[in-house]
Amino acid sequence: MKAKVHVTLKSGVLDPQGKAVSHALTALGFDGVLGVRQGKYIELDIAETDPVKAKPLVEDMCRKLLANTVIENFAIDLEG
Amino acid sequence: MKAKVHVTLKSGVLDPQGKAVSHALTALGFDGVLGVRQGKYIELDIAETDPVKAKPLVEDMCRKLLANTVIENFAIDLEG
Amino acid sequence: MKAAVIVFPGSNCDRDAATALELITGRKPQMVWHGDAALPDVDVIVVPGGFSYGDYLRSGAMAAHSPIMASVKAAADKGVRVMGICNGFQVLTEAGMLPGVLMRNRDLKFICRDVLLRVETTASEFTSAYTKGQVIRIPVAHHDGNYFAEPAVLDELESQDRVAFRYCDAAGATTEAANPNGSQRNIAGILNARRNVLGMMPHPERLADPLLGGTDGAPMFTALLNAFA
Amino acid sequence: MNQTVAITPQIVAEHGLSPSEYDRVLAILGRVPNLTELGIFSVMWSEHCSYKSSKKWLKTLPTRAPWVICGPGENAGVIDIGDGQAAIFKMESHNHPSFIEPYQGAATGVGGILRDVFTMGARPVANLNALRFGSADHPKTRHLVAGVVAGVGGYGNCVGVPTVGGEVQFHPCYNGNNLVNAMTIGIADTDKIFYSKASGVGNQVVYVGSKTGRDGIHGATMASAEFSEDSEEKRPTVQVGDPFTEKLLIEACLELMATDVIVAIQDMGAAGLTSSSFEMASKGGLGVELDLDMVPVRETAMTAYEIMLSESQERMLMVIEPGKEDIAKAVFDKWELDFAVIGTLTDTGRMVLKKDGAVVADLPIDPLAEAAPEYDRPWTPGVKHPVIAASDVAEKPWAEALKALVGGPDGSSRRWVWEQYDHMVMGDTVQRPGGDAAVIRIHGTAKGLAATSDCNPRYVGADAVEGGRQAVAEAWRNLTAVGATPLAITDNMNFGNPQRPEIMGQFVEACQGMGEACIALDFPVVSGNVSLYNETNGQGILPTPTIGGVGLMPHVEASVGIAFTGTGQALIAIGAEGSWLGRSLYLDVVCGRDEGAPPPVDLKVERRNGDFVRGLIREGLVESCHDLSEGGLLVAVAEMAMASGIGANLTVSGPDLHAKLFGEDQARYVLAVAEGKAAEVLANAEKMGVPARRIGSTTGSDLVVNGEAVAVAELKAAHEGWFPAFMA
Ligand SMILES: Nc1ncnc2c1ncn2[C@@H]1O[C@H](COP(=O)(O)OP(=O)(O)O)[C@@H](O)[C@H]1O
Ligand SMILES: [Mg+2]
Repeated sequence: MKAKVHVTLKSGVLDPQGKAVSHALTALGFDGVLGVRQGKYIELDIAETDPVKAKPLVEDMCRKLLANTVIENFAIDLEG
Repeated sequence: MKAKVHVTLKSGVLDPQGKAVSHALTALGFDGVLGVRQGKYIELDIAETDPVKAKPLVEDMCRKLLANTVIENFAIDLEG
Repeated sequence: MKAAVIVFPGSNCDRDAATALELITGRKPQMVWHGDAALPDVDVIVVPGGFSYGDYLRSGAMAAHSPIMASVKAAADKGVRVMGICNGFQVLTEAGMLPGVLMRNRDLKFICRDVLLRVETTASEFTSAYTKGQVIRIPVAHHDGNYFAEPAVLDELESQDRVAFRYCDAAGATTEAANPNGSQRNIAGILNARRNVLGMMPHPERLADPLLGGTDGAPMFTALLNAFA
Repeated sequence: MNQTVAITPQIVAEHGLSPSEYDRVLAILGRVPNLTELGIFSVMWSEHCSYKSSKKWLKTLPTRAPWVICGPGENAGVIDIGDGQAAIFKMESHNHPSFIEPYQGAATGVGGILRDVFTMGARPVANLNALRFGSADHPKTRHLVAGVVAGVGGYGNCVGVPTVGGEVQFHPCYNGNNLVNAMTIGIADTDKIFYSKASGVGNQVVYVGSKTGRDGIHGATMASAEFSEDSEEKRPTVQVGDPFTEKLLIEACLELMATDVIVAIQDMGAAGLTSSSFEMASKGGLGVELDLDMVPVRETAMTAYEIMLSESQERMLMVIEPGKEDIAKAVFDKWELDFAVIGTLTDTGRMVLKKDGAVVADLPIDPLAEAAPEYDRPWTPGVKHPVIAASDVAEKPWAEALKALVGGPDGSSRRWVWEQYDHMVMGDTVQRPGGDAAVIRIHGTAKGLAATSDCNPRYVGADAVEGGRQAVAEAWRNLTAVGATPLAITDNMNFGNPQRPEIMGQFVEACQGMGEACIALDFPVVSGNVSLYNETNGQGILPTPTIGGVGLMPHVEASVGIAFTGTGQALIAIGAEGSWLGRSLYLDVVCGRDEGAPPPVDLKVERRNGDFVRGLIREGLVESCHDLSEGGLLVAVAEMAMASGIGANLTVSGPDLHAKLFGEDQARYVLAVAEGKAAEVLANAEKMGVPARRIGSTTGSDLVVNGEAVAVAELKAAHEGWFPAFMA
């Protein structure tokens, strides 16, 4: 099945990439950009087909590797 | 309003990051990782409140800055 | 002094570290491939700079979870000195051996240039050959050197005298302009609580040979050597 | 199945083959090709792979010297640097891909040139990059600069090869066609150099590296086709680089090369598996049979056509003896890279490709290579421009002019660029970027290599013969200025559409000028690359033959930089007094006139003056040295001052002070020497018949000319400020 993982910076952690994007958008003439946060989007294809088992498995992947929980949160969506 | 943008590599385009993550997960003992693709997730806070106007605006941002449409696709979700 | 340099796939300052170690200590370090099961019995372990696993996902993240790092951690717990330079610092934070993380540089660009550092503490076997407050010139070469930790962690580092180096100007002032990457409180290098693990973004091994334009990095290795004299 | 696709004239045209070329295909095969075969012809006969427009003229370039081990024709050139070691180097363009996708285009350009060098057994030790962008005020330029520089750095930094030098220029002629020329230098033992010539019928053909995907299919033909407005819209596939895999590939190849397993090896560059297998077999006079089902692929249902034309990066093809696969495989397993035996060498002289048990292509190798088109395209000589007398050029106050020159797009510091490149990794960088040539220590020895890249396209555009001479001479001079003995060059010929006689004329004349300079300076061409059709909507670029020069230092610690090393030193100018303002930066930037004939290059004088300067440096008589190029004497002195923060006091007497200060006459240098040595240096010069004169001293923190002062700090602010402000 597919697992879609969003890794985002915790609020309060400065996001230089988001800031730069916001800056660049304004420089390009896009007014009204109030804020930008940039994160990662990871799509996993896993052999596990049971969502009940897949959830903790992917959580474990996130904690061990995909996210650095000092600064990042993660969210998982499972699909078919 | 909020715009959530997913920028992903077009299918067929090499994804070195995804490849390496997949490798690393397997090395960590996670069996059954069949594939990994890594993309970007960007949250924009924009002043525009009308979704009908916001959509083309964010599309324009994607084309001009957030994605390189030679190798990347983008998808936009608007919220509240 | 017996030293080892860990080599991950994608490490690329491993040879530089070995060259500097040999130049100053007179002894070739052992190069340890990440896949090797056992760590040799050494006094100092260097986790070198470079792009382990391409720095994909997050710098140092994948290397931090490689089996050899468990041995490095165990060795550090027994008191072996561990020095993480640049990517090595990133690996040590990702492995939880040092607090905080190294985020993308403030200006988002890779930076390679000499910077000035103020030696914040000489109470470690890495920094004892400098004087406190001394301003030294060492190169940085990184994309992700922006040190971040929660304020409480930073306060603790400071109260325990665990900040090893800060970015500063020629007068030793830790100004914003002297901070190349946006690091919190201008931090360039830190120690663990036991003071036997050091992580730093600048590359002391790159200025240890006068031919390369300076020797301000050499005292780091001399200090280690002296610790085992 | 593609075997059944009908080959229509339209399909032939889409493959970039002219009707007469297609007739040749039919004659060779005696039948209609299938799609896979047509694709193979198309890439093998593309400009990029066959050099069909340029070959005739490239052959005229001098390629020999006693120290040349291998000249053009292999993956890279090889020169002897003594003590059983060789320097292996080449420059290559990635212009079109970098315009479409600046980051990945530039990154894969670096990856490709690295492979050309390590495929020959060399450890890459230095990268250079010559970049040319449209005018600074063109709306696309900043975006291209940002992406290209990040891409060059992203790849080189990750593989851990220092990027030590290069050039950056801006000119409106590159608005629609930027140039990205990447150069790599490697070092190998002379008895461990690997070539691409296959040998040994029955030997195994082995594929290593990354898997094959559908990327960059038709990349080679794209690189040879003129751009039109809508190619930006069409956005053809470009490849994505994986520098991490490249780093593993370098280590794995070098590890295997230390054994005796490899018979021949060739990287898969443009036209991927097709050109690599074809060239290896063709050089060895053999045939090759490949089983495409064995090729590691990363996508499903790839056709033979796609597998053969894919330009996926980080792949190599090797020939090894049967029975030695296990040794090779163990190395690639350790580095976690793909490894597959995909075929064998045969004595049939044919390339036979099989897929799903059936033959999907069967082509004769020699006829295809020999019948490759070679054109003697019509050309017209360039129009000569009048010589502009100094007295016809407005004289502006020198300080104002100097600030405009060192603080503008052309003359400003490139620090913003090279600080994004790791120029110190490998721990051997002795002269960092910012000087005339980079110098790296040859690891573990006292010797050094110097490297530079140079071309002044405005000179070449005005007079391609003179400009070709000048580009080679300037590279030679930059190597000399650090104290190195120039040994050989690689060239990257970037031109417009060769089917236009005036463009072809530029090519022919540039080759002539370059060749003359190579001979006079003992500075042969050992490798190179041609990039044609750099045109958009009929607007061609200025002719740009980028020269990458390599030199040797017996004692690397004797090298000198441009920065003043102290006050109270004598400043000595070597060479004629400045007089030539035609095509100078002064005329262009200060007077707004890009006009006239460029400065002539007297190659005898060039050599005499350079040999003299090098001798002084080697004797330890020189504290710092800078050659004079764009901006002439005063810009050179200002650069020496800005690099150090130390000022200088100069006395230069008029008339035509502007020509004396800013003239771009060739074969000139400025030296800073200890006061006590000045007399000796001047006496030596007189003995050797080299014009030399004392022009002043290093002193204080101002640049003073005939009593009028400008603070070096003020110049430096302008010089260092332009690029960051432009990119902010
Ligand atoms: N793209 C680049 N990458 C690395 N170094 C560069 C680049 N562009 C310029 N430089 C460096 O900046 C210095 C000045 O370049 P340039 O003005 O072209 O030198 P010169 O006039 O002596 O040929 C040189 O040391 C050169 O190597
Ligand atoms: Mg020069």
